[in-house]
Amino acid sequence: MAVGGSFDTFPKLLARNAAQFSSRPAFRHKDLGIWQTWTWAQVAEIVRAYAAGLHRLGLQPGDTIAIVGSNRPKLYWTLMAAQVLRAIPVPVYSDAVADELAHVLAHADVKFVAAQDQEQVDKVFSISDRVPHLHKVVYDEPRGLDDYDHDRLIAIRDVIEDGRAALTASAALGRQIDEFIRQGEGSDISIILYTSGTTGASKGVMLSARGCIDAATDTVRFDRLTDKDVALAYLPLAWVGDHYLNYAQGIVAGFCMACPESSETIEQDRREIGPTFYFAPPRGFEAMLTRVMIRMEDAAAIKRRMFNYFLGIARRYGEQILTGKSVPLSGRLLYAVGRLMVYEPLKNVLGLSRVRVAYTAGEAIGPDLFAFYRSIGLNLKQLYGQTEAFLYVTCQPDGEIYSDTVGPAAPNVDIRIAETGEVQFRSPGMFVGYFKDQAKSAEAMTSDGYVKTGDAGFFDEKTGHLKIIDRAKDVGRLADGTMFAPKYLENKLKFFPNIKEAVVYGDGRDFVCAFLNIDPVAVANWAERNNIAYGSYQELAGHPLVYDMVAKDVAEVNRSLAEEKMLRGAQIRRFLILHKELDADDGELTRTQKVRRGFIAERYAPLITALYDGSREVDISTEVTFEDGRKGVIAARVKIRDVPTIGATQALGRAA
Amino acid sequence: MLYREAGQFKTTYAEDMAIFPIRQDRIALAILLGIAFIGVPLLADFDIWPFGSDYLLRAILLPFLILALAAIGVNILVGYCGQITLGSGAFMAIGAYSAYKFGTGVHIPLAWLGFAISIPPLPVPTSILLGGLMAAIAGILFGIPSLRIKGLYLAVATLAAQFFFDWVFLRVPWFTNYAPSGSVNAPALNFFGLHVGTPIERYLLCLIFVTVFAVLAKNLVRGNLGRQWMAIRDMDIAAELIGIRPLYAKLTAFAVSSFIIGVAGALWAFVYLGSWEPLAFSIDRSLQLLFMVIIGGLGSIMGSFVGAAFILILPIMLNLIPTQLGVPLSTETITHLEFIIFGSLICYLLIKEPHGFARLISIGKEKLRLWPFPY
Amino acid sequence: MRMPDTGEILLQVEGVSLAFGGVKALRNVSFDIRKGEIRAIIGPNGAGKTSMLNVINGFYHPNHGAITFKGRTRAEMQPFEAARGGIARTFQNVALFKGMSALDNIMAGRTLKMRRGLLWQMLRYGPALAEEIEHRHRVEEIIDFLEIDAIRKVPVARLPYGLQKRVELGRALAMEPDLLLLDEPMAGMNLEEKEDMSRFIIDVNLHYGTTIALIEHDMAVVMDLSHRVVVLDHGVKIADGTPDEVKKNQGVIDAYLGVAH
Amino acid sequence: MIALGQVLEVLIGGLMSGVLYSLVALGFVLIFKASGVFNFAQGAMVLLAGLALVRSLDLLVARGFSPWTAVILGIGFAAAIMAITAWLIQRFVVGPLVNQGALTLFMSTIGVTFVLEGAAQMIFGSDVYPLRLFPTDVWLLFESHFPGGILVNKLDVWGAVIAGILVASLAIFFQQTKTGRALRAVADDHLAAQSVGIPISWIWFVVWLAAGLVALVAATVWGTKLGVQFSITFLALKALPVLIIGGLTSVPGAIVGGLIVGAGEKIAEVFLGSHIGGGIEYWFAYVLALAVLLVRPQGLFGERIIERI
Repeated sequence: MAVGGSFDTFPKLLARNAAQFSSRPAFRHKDLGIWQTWTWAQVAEIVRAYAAGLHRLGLQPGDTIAIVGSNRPKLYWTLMAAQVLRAIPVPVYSDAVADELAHVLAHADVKFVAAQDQEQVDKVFSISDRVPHLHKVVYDEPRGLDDYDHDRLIAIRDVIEDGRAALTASAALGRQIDEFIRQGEGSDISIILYTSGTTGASKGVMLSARGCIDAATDTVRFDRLTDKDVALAYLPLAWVGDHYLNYAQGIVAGFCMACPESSETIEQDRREIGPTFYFAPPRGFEAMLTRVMIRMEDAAAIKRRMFNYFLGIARRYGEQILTGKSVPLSGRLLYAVGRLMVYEPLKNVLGLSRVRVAYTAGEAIGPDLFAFYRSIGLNLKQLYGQTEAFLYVTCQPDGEIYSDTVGPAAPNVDIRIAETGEVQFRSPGMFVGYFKDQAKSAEAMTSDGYVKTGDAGFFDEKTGHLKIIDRAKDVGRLADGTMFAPKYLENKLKFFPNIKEAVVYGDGRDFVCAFLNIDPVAVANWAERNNIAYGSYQELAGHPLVYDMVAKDVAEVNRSLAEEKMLRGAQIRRFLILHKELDADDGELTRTQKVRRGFIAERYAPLITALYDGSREVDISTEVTFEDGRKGVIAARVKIRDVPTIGATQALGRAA
Repeated sequence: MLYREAGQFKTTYAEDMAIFPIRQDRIALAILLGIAFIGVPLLADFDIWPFGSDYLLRAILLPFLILALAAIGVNILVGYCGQITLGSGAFMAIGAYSAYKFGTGVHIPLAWLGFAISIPPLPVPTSILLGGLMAAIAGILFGIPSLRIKGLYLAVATLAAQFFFDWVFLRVPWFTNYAPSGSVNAPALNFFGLHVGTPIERYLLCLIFVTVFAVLAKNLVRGNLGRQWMAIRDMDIAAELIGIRPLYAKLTAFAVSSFIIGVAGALWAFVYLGSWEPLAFSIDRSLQLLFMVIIGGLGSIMGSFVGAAFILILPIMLNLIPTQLGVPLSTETITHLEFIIFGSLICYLLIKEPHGFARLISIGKEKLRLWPFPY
Repeated sequence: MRMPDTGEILLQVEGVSLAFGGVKALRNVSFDIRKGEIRAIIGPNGAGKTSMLNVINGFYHPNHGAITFKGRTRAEMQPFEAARGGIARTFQNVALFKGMSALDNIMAGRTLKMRRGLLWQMLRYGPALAEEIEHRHRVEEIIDFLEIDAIRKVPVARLPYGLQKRVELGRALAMEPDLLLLDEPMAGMNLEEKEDMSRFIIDVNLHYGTTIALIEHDMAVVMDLSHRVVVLDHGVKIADGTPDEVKKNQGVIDAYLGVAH
Repeated sequence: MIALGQVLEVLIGGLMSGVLYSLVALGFVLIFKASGVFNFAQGAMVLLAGLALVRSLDLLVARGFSPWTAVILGIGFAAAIMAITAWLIQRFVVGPLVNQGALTLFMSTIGVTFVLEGAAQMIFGSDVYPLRLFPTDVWLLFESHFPGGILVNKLDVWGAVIAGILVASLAIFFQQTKTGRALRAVADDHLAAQSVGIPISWIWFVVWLAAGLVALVAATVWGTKLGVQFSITFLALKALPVLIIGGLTSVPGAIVGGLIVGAGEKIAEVFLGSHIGGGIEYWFAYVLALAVLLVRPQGLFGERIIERI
């Protein structure tokens, strides 16, 4: 098995791969109708030539070179070539608007930009005045660039050609390049990744070569990745995920990075290439599942019944079979039939047949969603991490998979929970600091060298796995001091199909209450099945039977909370179902569909009061914006329900 | 459902343009060929069911193979190039009789020139191929009108070929070596020294011919020439405007098609019939071949096989099933029933599925590939 | 954009007249097309625009007049000869090969460039296969250029109209023509499709340096696409010049009055 | 040196039998004009009509009906059969295939041919059934002028007369009746038909019916000449070259074409066949048609086809 070992920079590893896996595929790219392929030997040669070319264009050690575009071999090679010259690559989100791009390029003070195509080149030129030291822009796809002035613009192809020619011309240059590689040290800044600026201006996270390689080495061992593996490189270049999962692990393990033809053809390309190592964020898997269900809707009745039957079988036995627990023979047989009839064909059309290891991360994943993929035999696991850690902090080992934990500490990572409940870690991959920002770097670290994740979490007693509950700053306390994690509760609630949105309150109050939105589709179906008549969403939302049903869900949440020492105290006492759907047009949600807790609290102040003064129901009238932009007022009498809480609700909370 | 295509990606155009780009298909084909080339002979050798008697070989497999070959020829002209023909029977006849002449020695007395052209009897393989060549030449001649006349009119032209050659082989004794009965016997089937006699040998011989020609034909139709043919078929004017020469495209189609039909004719006469009369290649044969192509699938090599199989097996079924059920039908009724079924099937397919069984099969395949999804 | 007026004359139409029976489609029309320019032929319905194109690529034979292409004045010629001479063409109502995939349609456009004979193709081995692959590669570049990768292997009959138009353009490009005739390339397209198509036409003209003559009804499109415009009305040329000149021309304005567009 | 008398005799005989070809050809033209369908099944329709007629006649006569009533009833019955056939064809084959390519339609009629042949023989039997509607003896004309005179079949004359009547009545039908005019409209374009206000399906039914009746008439004459039997279909096939020569869309063309073919093949048979071993009739018509095609693709009377893009 190939791992980092004594190699402390990517260029050195590349050289090793060229020797060790010379004829194995390193990159594939669906282009011109087929999967163009480059072996490690070829890539090494190209990158060497490319580096030579860039060197001749004046790229010096320590210079920064921005990389703007989607996953293309030539852009990955730009990373490598830059690292060969001990320059620092700075990938940027290809969908960044000119302004963000300008900020990053200016802050990183780039001398070079590698752009994918005309679109990106235009963007770069439009802001070039804000990037004083910008020297050259190299590009991949020539289309449409014919009549641009080429004194600052060069095709990557030509740079490589030029470098190749120069190398053959002078052996000296060759020796110089080799010297660069030899001089490279693990402490070199291998890359700067700008965190997408959800909170304030984005910060440039500096990662050291040694750190990247060690971290990657650990996880490559952990998941037993080899040069036989294939990954679909479709995640944003600028995201730590892509740089870790594909680039770093790819070079360390020597596996093949396959670049899709375009963002529209990812489905098709995934099916063709059949990756063995796959990552997607929860919403990715969710979208996939939704598409499956929608397409099955149109299937013949018998087929649908068959499909659902075997999914049932999978739910019953899939997980155990996947984790090698004992299963009754009948179950094994049924599951085997299911494999033939449904699971394998399904994975085949989704392009997941060959996946050995799949990861998801970034947000909490719904237990049902998670269970679905595992039950059809996809080894889907969760990991927790962040850019500052070079991705991995925890990850789930095979056989210890739970939808509500993110697993134990990854190899060589040590984690601790601060008094505040914040998760802190030290890891081989942890970042060197924020680029040109001592202050921020300092405050991201503890005095004893731990990184503050800013997430609140705790270790689950049963499994010993880490559970992330919320952003630390959002975690509040009840009046009695019990820890209260609104997002965590809201997620738990939202995992129930009947509940679309949830907003919970409790910070500084005596107990927890919740606003709920029912899922119109799911509940409407349910109403139909139980022939419950209703006129409007409002009526449906207020229906006593709906309340009963939702009350069960809430009680369920409380039950699960009761099992968690730290949150036991923060169970939901009362809830109400809002008479209208929370809506971004009314400012109740952000455009990214996140609930704006504070705003909603003000807007529905009477409801809050009612929740806490113990009244059974309350009248409210709210102004709403309709699709066509007209404003109107809807009035309603909203009922309030109490929910039983489980177990002792006092005292224990404080302990943590 | 049985397909596992994830991970079957193409890194070269050669792979991408392969006849069977999907691994599972290649496996299926390999099995099929295995059965045809090894399985059948073995079974037949040990007289294992269903090969206990020669019946299956002689009465079904042999004609199936040869007619499938002919159907491929017809399909190239009708299905791929869109030139209707009702004269394919005649071209089988040309193949058969030319092969016969070459096989038994050609002698053309040119008394008034004071000498005679005479060619000694040629070996059977050569004669068969020459038979095909003669058919090809005739095909080109009767194809020339297709440059001026289209569609239905052409059908009549080919009909002319049909009736003309029927007559020629019936009335010009030279072709039958002056056999008084008008019926002729094939020369002994010697192929490169070894004698082809037993049904199984005949079967293998035809199998080889069919396999080779099927591959060659497939190569043609998926190549540049094939695209020219289809272009002419789909929109001849546009085809001409992108530089396709109708003359070349159509005549090559006629030539290739007739060649294959001719060879099939020669095999039909030599290997299947042994001794025959012009009747064996009447207009009925032409229509039968046309039906095979329509039913099997216009513009599909595989379809030619399917069609041939269907048209051969249906009558047998019509004979068998009622007998099994205890209500045997008179041969007459069976023929009439055949007529009705074929006829209505043709109409049905033309209305519902103009690409015949082949399309139905490929639709089924697509469903399997997308399983469990409906589309 | 370079000034195409400097380019030498690629095609010269001199005093061409064409009649079907009594109907006079074209009356003594003369104009020229210069190398590397985009030349628009406009006019009200029934002005004889399409007939003009049909004459140029040899589908109709003019009763009078001469056509000089690449300095060779030609007598009657067959369409495929025109094609061989380097004239490609798309049609008002798409004329694709319905039974073939988008890829095969465009491959068919390479016919003139392919040399291997029947026997080689039959074996599909060595040179024949090499040739097929080489041309497939060229065609893939065109597919990439027109951004129709996703529908490469779809039978064209199943494609939406806009894409069919694109495939047809691809087929014409595959011929690597010196002169590309486009008959209402944007007919029946929505705004977005029109914008795409205009971009492609300009890119073709810039990237491959192909000379283009196009018929189009959408005046806006014509005016910003073309370098020079010739206006026909009832088979007679009533104006010829740059878009601006034509726009001002009184005759043109009159001709278009009352013509619904 | 061949006797002029012989020539005339052959010529007349040829022309007369040509009339019979014309009869079938008329059916083709009718259908082609109205629906653009090149009806391969015309021959089969003749067979069907003939069988229906002759069998019903035999039956009725056997039941002791008087010949005339029998004939009336028999013809009525046969006509009914043709009507049903026409309806079935329109409903299940031509109707669904509207707007399909000419080739598809053509091939579909080949299908129809087989169904009709199969069904007809299954229902009415497949032997040779003699039919006696017209006198089959001969006149000897101009005995004074030529040695042995010129021999003319009465039947042929009958045929000619009937053909004449038929053409006349068709002409009237096309010119005078609403449907007839609609038919001519349809021939030009199908939309026009709607504007005439007659449903296309009805028009096509009428066409096929007309063709069926023409077939019936042809059957009476041919049946009398050769007996009603399967081989009639092959004779009917000869109407194809007749059409090509005459032009697919022209009624007079069908007549003239028939005469040319009839006369031509007889003469060829007699004066050529003797040299190259007889049976020329078998193919002469087709080769002649082929020749005509090469010179004049649209036939002698057909309209010119102009291609457009």
